[in-house]
Amino acid sequence: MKDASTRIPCRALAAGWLGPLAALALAGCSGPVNNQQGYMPEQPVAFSHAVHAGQYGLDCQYCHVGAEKSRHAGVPSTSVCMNCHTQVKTDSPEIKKVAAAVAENTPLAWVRIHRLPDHAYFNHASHVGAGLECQNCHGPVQEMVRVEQKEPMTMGWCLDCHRETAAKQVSAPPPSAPRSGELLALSSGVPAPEPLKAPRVLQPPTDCSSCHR
Amino acid sequence: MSDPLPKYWQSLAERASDPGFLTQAQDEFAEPLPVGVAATPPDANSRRDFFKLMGLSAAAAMVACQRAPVQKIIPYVARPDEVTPGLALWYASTCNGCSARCGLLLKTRDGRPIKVEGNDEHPVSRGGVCAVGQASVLSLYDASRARFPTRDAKRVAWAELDADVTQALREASDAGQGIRVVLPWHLGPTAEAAVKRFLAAYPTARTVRDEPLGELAAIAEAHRVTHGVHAVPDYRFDKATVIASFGADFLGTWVSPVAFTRQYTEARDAAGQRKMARHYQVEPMMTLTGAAADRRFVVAPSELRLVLADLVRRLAVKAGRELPGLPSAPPLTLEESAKEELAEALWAQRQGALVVAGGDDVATQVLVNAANALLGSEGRTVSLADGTALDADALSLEALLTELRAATVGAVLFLGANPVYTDPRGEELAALLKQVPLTLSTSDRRDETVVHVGLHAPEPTALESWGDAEVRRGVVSLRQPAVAPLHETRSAVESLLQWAGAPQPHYDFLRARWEAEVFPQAGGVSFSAFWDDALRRGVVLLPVPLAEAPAFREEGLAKAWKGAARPPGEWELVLYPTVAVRDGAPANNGWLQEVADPITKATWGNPACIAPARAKALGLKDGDVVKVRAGDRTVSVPVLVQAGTHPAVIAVPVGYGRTHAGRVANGIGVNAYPLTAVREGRARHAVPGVTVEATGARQPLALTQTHHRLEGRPHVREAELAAFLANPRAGNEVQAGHGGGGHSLSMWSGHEYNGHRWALAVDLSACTGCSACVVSCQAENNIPSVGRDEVLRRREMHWMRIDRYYQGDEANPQVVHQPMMCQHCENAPCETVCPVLATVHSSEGLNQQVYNRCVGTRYCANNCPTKVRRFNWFDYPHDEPLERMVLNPDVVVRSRGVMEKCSLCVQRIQETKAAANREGRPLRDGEIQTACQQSCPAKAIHFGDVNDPDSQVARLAKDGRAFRLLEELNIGSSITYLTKIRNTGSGSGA
Amino acid sequence: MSHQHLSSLREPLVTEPRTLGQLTEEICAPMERPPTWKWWVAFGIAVAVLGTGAGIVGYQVATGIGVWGLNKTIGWAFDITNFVFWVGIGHAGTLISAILFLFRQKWRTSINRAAEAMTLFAVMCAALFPVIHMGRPWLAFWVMPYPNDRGSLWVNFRSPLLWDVFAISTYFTVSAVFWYVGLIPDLATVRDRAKAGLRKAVFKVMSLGWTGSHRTWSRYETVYLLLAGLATPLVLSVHTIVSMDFATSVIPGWHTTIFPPYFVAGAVFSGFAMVLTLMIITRVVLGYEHLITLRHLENMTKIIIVTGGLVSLAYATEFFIAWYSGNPYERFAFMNRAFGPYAWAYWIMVTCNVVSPHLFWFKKIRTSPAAIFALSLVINVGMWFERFVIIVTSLHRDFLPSSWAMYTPTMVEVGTFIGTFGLFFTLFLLFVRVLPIISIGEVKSVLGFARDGHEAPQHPPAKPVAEEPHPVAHRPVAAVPLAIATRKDAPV
Amino acid sequence: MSAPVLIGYFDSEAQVLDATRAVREAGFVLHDVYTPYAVHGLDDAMGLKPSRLTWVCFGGGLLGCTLALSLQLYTSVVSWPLNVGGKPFNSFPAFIPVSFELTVLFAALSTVAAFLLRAKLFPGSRRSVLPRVTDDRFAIAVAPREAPSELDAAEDLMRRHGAVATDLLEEVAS
Repeated sequence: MKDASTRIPCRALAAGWLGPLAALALAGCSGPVNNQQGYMPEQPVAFSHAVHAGQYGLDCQYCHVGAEKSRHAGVPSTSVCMNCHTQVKTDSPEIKKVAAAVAENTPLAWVRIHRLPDHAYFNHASHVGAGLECQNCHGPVQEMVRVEQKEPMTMGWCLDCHRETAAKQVSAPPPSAPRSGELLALSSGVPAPEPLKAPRVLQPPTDCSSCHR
Repeated sequence: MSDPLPKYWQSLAERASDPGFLTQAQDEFAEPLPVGVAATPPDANSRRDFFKLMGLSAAAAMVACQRAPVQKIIPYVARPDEVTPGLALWYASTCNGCSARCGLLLKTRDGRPIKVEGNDEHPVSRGGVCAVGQASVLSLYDASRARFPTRDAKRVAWAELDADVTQALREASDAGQGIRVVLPWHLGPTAEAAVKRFLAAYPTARTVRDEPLGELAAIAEAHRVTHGVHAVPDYRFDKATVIASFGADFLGTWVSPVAFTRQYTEARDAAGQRKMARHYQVEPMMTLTGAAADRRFVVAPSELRLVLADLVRRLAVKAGRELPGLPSAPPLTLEESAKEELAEALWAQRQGALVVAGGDDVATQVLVNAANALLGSEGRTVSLADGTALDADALSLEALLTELRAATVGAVLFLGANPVYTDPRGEELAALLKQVPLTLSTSDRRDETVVHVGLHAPEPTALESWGDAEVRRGVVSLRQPAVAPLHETRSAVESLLQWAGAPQPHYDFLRARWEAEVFPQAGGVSFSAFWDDALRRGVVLLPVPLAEAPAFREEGLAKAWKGAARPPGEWELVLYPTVAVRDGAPANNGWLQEVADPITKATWGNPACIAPARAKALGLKDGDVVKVRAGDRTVSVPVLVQAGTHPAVIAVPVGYGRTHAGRVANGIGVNAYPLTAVREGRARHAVPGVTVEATGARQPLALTQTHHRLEGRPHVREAELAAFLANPRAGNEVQAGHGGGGHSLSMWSGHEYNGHRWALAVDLSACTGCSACVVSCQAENNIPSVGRDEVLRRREMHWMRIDRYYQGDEANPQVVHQPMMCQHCENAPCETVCPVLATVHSSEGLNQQVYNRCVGTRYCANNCPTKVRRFNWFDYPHDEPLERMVLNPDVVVRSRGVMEKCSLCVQRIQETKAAANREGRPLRDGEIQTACQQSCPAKAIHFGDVNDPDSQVARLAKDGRAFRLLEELNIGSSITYLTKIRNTGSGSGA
Repeated sequence: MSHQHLSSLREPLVTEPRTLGQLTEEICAPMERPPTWKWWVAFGIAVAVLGTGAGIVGYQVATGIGVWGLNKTIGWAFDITNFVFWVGIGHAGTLISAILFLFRQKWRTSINRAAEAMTLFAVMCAALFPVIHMGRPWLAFWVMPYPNDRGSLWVNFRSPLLWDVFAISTYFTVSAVFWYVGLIPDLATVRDRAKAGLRKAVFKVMSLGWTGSHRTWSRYETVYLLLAGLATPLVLSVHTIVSMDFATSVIPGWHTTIFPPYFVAGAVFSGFAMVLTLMIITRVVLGYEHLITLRHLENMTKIIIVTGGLVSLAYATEFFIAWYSGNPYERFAFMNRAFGPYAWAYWIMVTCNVVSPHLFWFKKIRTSPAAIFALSLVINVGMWFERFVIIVTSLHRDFLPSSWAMYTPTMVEVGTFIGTFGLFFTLFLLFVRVLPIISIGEVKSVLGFARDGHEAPQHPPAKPVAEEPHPVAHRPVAAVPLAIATRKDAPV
Repeated sequence: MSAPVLIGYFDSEAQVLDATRAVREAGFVLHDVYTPYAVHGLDDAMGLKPSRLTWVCFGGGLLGCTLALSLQLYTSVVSWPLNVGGKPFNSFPAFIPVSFELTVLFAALSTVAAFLLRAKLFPGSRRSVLPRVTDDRFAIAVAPREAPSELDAAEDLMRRHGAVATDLLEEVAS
């Protein structure tokens, strides 16, 4: 006959030793706190990027004017919408919301989707200047009726791209900003600054202080 | 005005009693979002609290996947064209902090001014800004400022106030009663024009000029006596080859310290010019200027004039001139050899010599003029022609009081003056004001004078208003606002014009005057192009026609001899302005209260300096409270034993003990102004015959440095000029290793820095210790002011400090200042010990501190050999919404429990690098400027890339004067110090 | 087969030898009785102190490290002093257990269990400080290397603090395992004495089904020996690593190569002092005078003389090297220790650690429990001050005189330190109540030696044993009445 | 399998040693001996071989050391090399303390784990225990080879060597 001790050693052993280990493992496994991947909140105005950027092919920077020169791409001021919508689809209830906002001089409060923690510095201009497409980080916005966060936007995700880009020795596109002297040369005939010899090889930093400062 | 939370809590108990502490909404490393992309205010469930709870909660794993709260983006409805969220706009302007009127650049981000920098194009201040100028941006957001006009402390509309004022002025004028406008000396040409227009509108109106410390008044008055001109001359320390200063703190507070510091540095550039002006300082107490002097003589305040008279006599003898009524010198404590050395040194240089004196004594200034005239330096190192004339028709405060006593005044308007606080007759003035029908002040806050006047018509600060200045003949600068007035305020110029019956916006008035008066002098085709250019540059240089200054006249000299006897009495009181708080006007400013006095290293208070020998004799220690009695006034003040003070002197800073400055300054220190003597109708800040008695009470002093000697350690190296000229390594022979012989032995081969490698070089010879850099750093890097209690606990947060050491005799020591910031060691001891990699080295040689990774073990700070790391002991307050506006959005605000330190302004490095990248060009040397470097009036700090062999930093790093701290530890400091050169030897360098 | 040879001159390790059964009874009885009022009073005080300490720590964590007296110059003071102090206390336990076991010092058997428990509790007290001294203790888990979404940002294996994390956690784990393995047979004894009920159920689980099988005993002996062999270098390594927190730094007064042996000697010194303190209380309170004999105490005082001498030598060497190195910072640091503003702390340390152990040269003092008790407290005080002196006097005046500062503790720091004594004594008092504080199995084997060499004197059993059948597993056994009948038989 | 087991109870260490040796010499299959403490010499008497746990210990230590070094090298050199205080990515001397600690930890834990597994000790074990063997009694369990007569012989042998009682159990766990 079988003694209790010989009947269930495996289960008892598991209960005895693996239980606490499993509990520890559970406690230790916490997901990335800032990862809002998939976040797709409702916005005050049902603005469709699919229509504007996709169907009509508007350039991203038509509205997000800061992306090329500032750390913030910027959400367009409400008046930008009215550049077209004083003429186009003025009777749409969504457009009426926008028109009302302009009329009352009260800004629309959009729900922020892509956000990094306050302790992470991010500069749109550097990334646009390095030739990145907006979609690299924001996903296919031109297909989104309602915008959602496609990428995890964690530190590791940023670093992966920085490391890969550094390893691949990618070249930067020609500089977007006029160089000192270029404008002067255009207007006054002063000799222009020397043309760039070779495109700059991107050196995306992985130093901590690049983003945390 | 209600203060929801005290900015500087006075005790932990007070802080602990804050019921909302744990639930208080504050983002970790909160960065206020720019207006264009504003976020909703963080709610009660902010992420930091979330973490706090998470860390403390057993259910950590279960809640870890919660989403952060919803944030909103509030865009502009219509974006102003020039504003791109995230990009800084710079406006050229002019400082209004003191009479010096330095050129400024104001940095604004998303509409908010966040930083004051010097305007390199300004030919007088040349890119420097002092601590007060730097801090003016914080004063802009001062929550204690007045927010609207008031009548009898109740809010009124401007129109209502104007009606009141106009009617009262009319009545006074009609009744033949005096209308008195109390003003400081320097307002700027346009404001003076507005005053003139006002005076023209009311025939009984006259100006009363009030300057708390009376220095400019004394200089101008002396020139009226000796030259017939009521003006302050233009001093040119850069042209001097020998400088003698009698108590003038011209590097700290006297006339135009920023400009003088730069000039002084140039005159003493031993390395560049192979010569160096010798600087003699004769003074009763240690000043910033005395600390820089080559030869310093300590005399009692009452002896200053005698020593100067003796000097004039000796110079006259050397010049072979007879000066009328020259008495023989009375016996002085100063040795004969010293007196002769001084005269000899000045005479040897004659026209290259410059004699200046501080203080409010006209006779002393007359003697200074005599000395400069005898030396022939007039027109060279001191130019009356290029100076600024002061209002010659102004009444004195004494005259105003006389009128008030006689009740012949119908209206008193205070424009930027606060005499109830700054004058010893303030109490009487306040009482007399009650009977005047119209009393008004334009102060920016409800100060000590405002509480005694009927109407308050508050002015905006200099950052919100227009103005101009002419600090040297032909140098005209504009002040333009960087932001619309935050509150319902109106500039005094606009108010005067309104009350004069010629209402006009300040801008229109200014522009019209420039079109009419400045533009014709400048010449040119289009005024609007000239105007735009002037605004862009901030300063206009007008062609200066040759002007003949009036000659020195001897008439007044004899009068200056009078009263030469040393007054009896054991103690002489000296009331002096500090480098930070000056006359007390900018006192309600946490940055200025917390920056340590360059000499005493005291913060948050005004201890009285006494000589070490005297302290020993009386058994007094730092912090012992004494009662100082001058006449019938007494003030109780803690003493500070200060090396280099004359034994008879007790020196008390003014500007403290404010009662109505605001929540920062009120009750900090004691008000020493009441001790001021009044002689011949003038307030006199050197008061003989005071008594000092110990009270037995103690009041600890909030000092940032308590040990003042180097203990023979080679952290600071110096050389005598002659030795340096013979051997560029002079004084720097001490090399690494405890016994000499630098070693580079290491277990490791180190890392290569292939790109940039950032470094600083600090010239100890140039640094005067003025502490402008400290405040600049604080402004740039969102460094909190922690308050008196925390400084008492030795927890000030400054990333950069200035170490001050004494050498030699404590009765008159040699002083050296050493700016100290993170040394960005190549082999950083702090990095090795951090368990979580929160501090590591960047590929460009920076020692990085990652606040959001830091868990706060403080091991790095312990292991830092220079103790430059600063720990956030608490959440330091950034909770006043208005004051949060000053935060730099490119630098995170650190939460409690993390370490922070100098980053070499990494945000500036990156910004400039990114700009160069966008333009596709390499960085230029000098293009990146750290905040400390930018503001330094002496240009003692240099930043750059040592991997670029042509950079200035790389050159300085290889200089014979270069040394690095603690080389024997093999830490590989990135900061190069350059030896301090002194010129004390006789005759070799001058 | 024969036992190893024992000199007949050798004194018995356990006086008043008795039967195995009596021994079991005697050791187990206190924990089977309801606690006395004295215990309740002591426990009440300890819990109150612990609660106060917990409240103070809570206040500190909620408010910030600023509630301590630290400043920009002195970043560690009470916190790390207490940490090193408690780690030091924690040293004697495993040392007595492991090293003395390896050296076959049989006298350890009466004290090793309690000493090991003391180690565990002291290490718990010690481990508290590295956590709460952090500015953000809720992020303390960041010191563990685990894969993460920060690009996998790991930890700095070059930092002595990280070594500490591994050293302290390993030390705690291994000590706990060592202690628990040692407890298993005794837990089985208690289990088999217990009536059915909660106590029985708990001890049944805890004793893991121990049957006293000699096949298991044989392996057990091997494991125990291995653990002892592992614990011995571990003990030495832990304080070595703790000393490296200081020794690997650049601060004069910290940066010395003598620290590892110096700290180990100091730890043993203070650990033995603490063991003495506790044992003297325990033997009086629980009436264990014949189990924890004067000879035990005397042996420990001799170790204290030796380690005290080592510590004194270390102090002297430090001064000599500071002078001999010619390094002005080192010289200054040591002059400052002895004659600077914290000289009072230094001379307290010297008096307690260098002078006081020499009183143990006197037999009278060595054999007077009261005197030993007093001196053990003095040494504990001295060793606390040693750490305080090392940490604070080195930090407060280092390289740049501009940053020199003074440190004064706040009530919060003092309260936290006292609170850890609350934690320590709460745990120790609970231990005394719920577990056999003397290793029954080991003392029994020692009893055997004693009995072999000496004719056992007859004496009545300590106490009549209840006439109830001994619990016999769960399976009723037919023919065991004999077992009970022979219960009170005279020793064979 | 349900073969009965003969238990002999003894009062002293010496007797049980004698009896064990005698039982084994008589050719009986010694199931086990139960003692309240580790009786020295019983290994010999029972003819037990030295434990192989020392090898487990060595292996555990080796594993710990390897894991520690690999972890440190991977994190510091491969995964994300960072310049810490100018030290090389592979700062080997600095990796020694953690390697040592993990060596000890793994050695200790694996030894104890192996011991518990081998001895089938675990929480919740419901193994039966002979009376008083954890207190003051020693017991020898003999597993009979064949007939009940053998049992009698064994019982007799044990009684002769001082057994104070004997018992027959259907089975006991070892």
